Amino acid sequence: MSAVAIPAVRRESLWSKAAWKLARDRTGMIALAFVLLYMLVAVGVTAGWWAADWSEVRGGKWEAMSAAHWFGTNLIGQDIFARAVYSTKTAFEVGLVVAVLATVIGAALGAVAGFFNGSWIDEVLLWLMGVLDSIPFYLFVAAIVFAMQDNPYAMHIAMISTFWTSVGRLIRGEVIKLRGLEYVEAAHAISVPEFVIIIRHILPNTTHILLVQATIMFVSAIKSEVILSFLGLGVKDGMSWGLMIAESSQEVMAGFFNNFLAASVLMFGLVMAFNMFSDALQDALDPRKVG
Amino acid sequence: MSGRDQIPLLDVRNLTKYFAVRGGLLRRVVAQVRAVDGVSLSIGKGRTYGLVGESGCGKSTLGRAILRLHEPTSGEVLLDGHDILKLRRSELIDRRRRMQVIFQDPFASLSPRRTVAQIIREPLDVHRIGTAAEREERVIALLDDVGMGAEIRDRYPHEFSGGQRQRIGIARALALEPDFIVADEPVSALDVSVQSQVLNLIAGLKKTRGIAFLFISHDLAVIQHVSDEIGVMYLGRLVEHALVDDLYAAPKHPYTKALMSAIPIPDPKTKRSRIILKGDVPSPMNPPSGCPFHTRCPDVMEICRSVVPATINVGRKDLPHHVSCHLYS
Amino acid sequence: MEILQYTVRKLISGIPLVLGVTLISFLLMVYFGPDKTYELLGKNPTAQEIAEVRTQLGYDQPFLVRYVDYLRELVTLEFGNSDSTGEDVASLLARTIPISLALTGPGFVLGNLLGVLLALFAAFYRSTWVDKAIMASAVVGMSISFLIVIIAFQIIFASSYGLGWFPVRGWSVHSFGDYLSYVAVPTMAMVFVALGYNTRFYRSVLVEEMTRDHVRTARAFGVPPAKLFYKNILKNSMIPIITRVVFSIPLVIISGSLLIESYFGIPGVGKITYDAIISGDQPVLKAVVGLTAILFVLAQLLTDILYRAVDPRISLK
Amino acid sequence: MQADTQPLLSVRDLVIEFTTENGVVRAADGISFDVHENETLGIVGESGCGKTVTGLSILGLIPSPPGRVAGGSIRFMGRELVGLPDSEMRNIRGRDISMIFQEPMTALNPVFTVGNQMTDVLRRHRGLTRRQARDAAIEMLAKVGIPVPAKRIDEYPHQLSGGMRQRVMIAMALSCDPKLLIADEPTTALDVTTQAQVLEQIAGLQSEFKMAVVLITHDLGIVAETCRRAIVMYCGRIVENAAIERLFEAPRHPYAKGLLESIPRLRRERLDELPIIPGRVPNLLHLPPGCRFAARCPRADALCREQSPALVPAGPHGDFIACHHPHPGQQAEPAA
Repeated sequence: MSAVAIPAVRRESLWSKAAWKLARDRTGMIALAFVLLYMLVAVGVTAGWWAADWSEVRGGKWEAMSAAHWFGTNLIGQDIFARAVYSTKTAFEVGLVVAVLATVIGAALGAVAGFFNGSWIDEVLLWLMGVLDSIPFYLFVAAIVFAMQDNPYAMHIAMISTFWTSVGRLIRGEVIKLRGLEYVEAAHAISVPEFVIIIRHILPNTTHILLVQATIMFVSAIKSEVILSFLGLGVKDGMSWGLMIAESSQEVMAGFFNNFLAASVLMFGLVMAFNMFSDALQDALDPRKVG
Repeated sequence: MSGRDQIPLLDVRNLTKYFAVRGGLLRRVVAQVRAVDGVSLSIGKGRTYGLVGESGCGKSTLGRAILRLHEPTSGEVLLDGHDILKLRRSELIDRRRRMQVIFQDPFASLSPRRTVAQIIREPLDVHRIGTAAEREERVIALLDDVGMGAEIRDRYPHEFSGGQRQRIGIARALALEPDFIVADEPVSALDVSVQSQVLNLIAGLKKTRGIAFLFISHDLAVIQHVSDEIGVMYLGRLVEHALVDDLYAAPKHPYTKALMSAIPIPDPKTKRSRIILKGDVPSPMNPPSGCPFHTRCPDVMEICRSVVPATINVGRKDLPHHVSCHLYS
Repeated sequence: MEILQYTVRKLISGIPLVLGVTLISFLLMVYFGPDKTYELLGKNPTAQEIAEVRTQLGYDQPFLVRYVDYLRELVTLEFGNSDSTGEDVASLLARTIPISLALTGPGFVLGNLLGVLLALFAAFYRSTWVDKAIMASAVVGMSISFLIVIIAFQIIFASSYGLGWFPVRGWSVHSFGDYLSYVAVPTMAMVFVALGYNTRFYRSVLVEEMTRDHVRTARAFGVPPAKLFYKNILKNSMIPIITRVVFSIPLVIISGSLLIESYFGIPGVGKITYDAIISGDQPVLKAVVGLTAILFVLAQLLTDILYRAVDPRISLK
Repeated sequence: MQADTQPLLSVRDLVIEFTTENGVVRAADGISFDVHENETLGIVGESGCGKTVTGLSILGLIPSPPGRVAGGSIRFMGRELVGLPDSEMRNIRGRDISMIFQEPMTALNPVFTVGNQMTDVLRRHRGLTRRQARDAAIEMLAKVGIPVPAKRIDEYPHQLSGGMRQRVMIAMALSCDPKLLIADEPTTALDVTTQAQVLEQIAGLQSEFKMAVVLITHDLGIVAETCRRAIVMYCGRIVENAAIERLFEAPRHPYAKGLLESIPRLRRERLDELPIIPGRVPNLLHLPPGCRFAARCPRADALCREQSPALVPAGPHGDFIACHHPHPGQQAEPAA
């Protein structure tokens, strides 16, 4: 009897609704296009299509921009453009590894803490998050670098170990909130096993938080990498925007800005695009967003 | 009153549920909230027990404690004579098939990222009832039972109005063919014109399927329509219980009288004297001594302040009318 | 009396945090950290010499003893002498902390004040072009790395290629005028970097408060906008604001100043921490880590007391 | 007869629009009604019918963005309120027209005491000193039945119960002796026994303060007991405007009739099946071209589905109705 006047769109899940909203967000889509462009550059570097010669000396000291060297050359005559392009791959690698792993760890531990809210497990996890948040970041990275004897992934591990806590706290809070909702009680009433309740009814409803957090951590990871590499605590083998800026910090005093500008502008573009995409994603996924 | 001398379907004896309030550095229990304080009631097969009371009186907690969604502090809940509070978790799973629940908030009671079919099928999946094809058929039949068409099976909850969601929630509760359903304020979040639709649906289910209900509501008008008998709760205790017509014709407890007289009547010609209670409901963390209602009772006597009134039957033996009030002892 | 009791209780409950922080850092930096034995020895040391140095460094002690020693150092504030300069660590910190505070203080305060101010503008003109312009600038600001800002500002304001108004690097402060000239570029950089984040955060807090029911009630009683902002919005937003401000203090003192101080060559805590990281100067690092943990516990205590002051619903229990 | 005197409040063709992601929604569409001095007017309807935004628009409190008054006029004591600058509107709010809201738990500022919030209003609108304002506030609190007002005035809202907070709201609303009180679901969040207390309070104060009241509610029982006249709204439109006796005795609009019949109420005889209005309220984004109630209406025909009925006078007593095929209404008019 109530099968009257059901609105037009059929089978509209919350996901398709969010995707539709995102697709209509023009700034968000432009930002996404930029991100994808950078990603293509990074993929190309990995596949060896371009910038494979970033470490070769191909010119003189501090050459100006030219057709051969689009952004000129550095102190020892390496092509700045190739180095900047190659660094895109480094940035993506750091960003992806850190964002994905920190999100996964944060989601898992946050969900556990939230589900065992009030028990000792929750207390221990909360304590761990508090501890990790209270260690100065650079010191923590340095400590891990020391402890891991110059392992190339020391920086990644340090970032993951500190970044997951923010995800963990958010997910913990959300799980506690969702556990009190009536549909979880309804699942209990039909004897759905606890772990199925977590997997089927609770975690899927935290994915919007995870997606947004992952984009935010991607950006943080790229920005941290640059500073850590500059300080000599980050990327050891290879090239990154941070190392380029470290190189350039001597050059700028001598009036040569190409290295600095190339790294800065490329990095700014990626971070800006990602920030804007992250905002659009958040708008599209936010269930209570009005106006 | 058939079945009066047989074992009732559900017999709740002296059920209590206290919530501990913790405080201090060592998180010691500093106080107890007596949400449900020694409630006894029984519900026969296919009958509807209406439980009425104002917010914070413990009626929802009682419903959840009976289902063991909140673990009761003490007491017994006998289903066909077997105490379900003594069951281990694994044994409880099987017993849960017979007891289901319908919730108040239609927007929070359905999992938002699952389709209607998935939601209604879940109990069948969990209890491994029938083959996949049979389950699909069941879902369609259940949707039909609650007045919804099969074409909505692949839609998501957010596409429906409150009344439609409530129907889906009812279909889920019916999936396991329970004998007993706790309906916790199932219409109070709905608009008035939709309330009646859902009430009719529930009344129909009771009639056609012989399901017993514990129907919890704050609204005496709503509860009158669906109930056979009614219990009135105040501060965690049952203060009056009678068959529905008895209670409406001759309420005994001063609180019941005040509650009934407070309902606005949609008829401008009816003018009546209204009992206006003084003050507010006391905190269940710190309930008054003696009769819990004595702080607001218009007929309060000296004895009410110190002695908890016993529950006595002021009706006939075959037509009991229980009341806990010193006025009648 | 209530406050005192509460303070004691809160400090006691902060002990696990300090233990956790120190334990993890100790494990990483000292136990798994580099072995300094050979740095202190000449060429071709004898086994006896090695053993002597190891005893001197405490390497022959069991883990627990060494960790408890560290805790004792923390409680007594006697961290020994720096490995690289030989200076007493406590006096090293006493010398450098004031410099860091003087360096980061103005930027921190300005960054938050301007953030609140811009956020107020954006929130007040919500959904208009003013709001959109402020928020778009905030995203741009958030997208520029701190490092790039520091270098760029140094070029623009301090170097001979730019305006050349301020000293390029260093910290030779003898007068208030000196102080201003040395602190100017770092402060601008800090404000620039923090502003985007702060504005966004404060705007979301303010907008949340602006849409509350009691704000509508106040409007319905004719309360004018200025008073509305003070009484119904600002005071009610104090809890998230306090949380953010107080908890960033420990990080600003250590992490925030590390990059600035090492880049500008300013002898603050950040600089000595950086030098200690590079040279593996464990006494200094242990002291910095331990003190940061204690700062966090104090920050927590401070926020709780401030919460109580701004929100009557919160009691100290 | 009311029609002879100048109405206190006169709303004409009011249109309120909200911008949503899926398009512009008209939350109120062509609302017209009058409120006379000392009169209690009820506005009833189900959620989303536009009754609350209509109340808010009188005080210029439509949340903007996303909402706005898109047309029509609101005249209060002969003065146009639509388009009035905020600075002038502020002198009316809380002094000439007051409003109380549904949620007593959140409607007061949690970080200031009750007294602080009340004296603010008194000092602003009545120019009292701090001392005088405090005394006046205590007096008002006593009037709304708050025990020990001199102590309660220094408490914070969270220390009071829901019923108590709603009384504080009422005390605040009446403290400047307004000519019009808009009460938006003032008792919906309260328990029945508390609701009875608060309604009694409002009724008593109305005769003492000689003000008009616009009572917005979904509860027809409350309307029947407190109002002289009521407006029934459906889907952003007024469908019927009638004196209480006529509305409850013989509703003309099929929706009003259906609503009256379908509400669960205490009955002497229990019915097997409650009367219902079939179907559900249409989405404001996808409104039918004709009468908005047509799809659920037992009397609807082709005309109803094509053409929207206008709100026209019905009968000699100032009633209005928007229906192509109304019920006849009361046959024998009672002697006025």
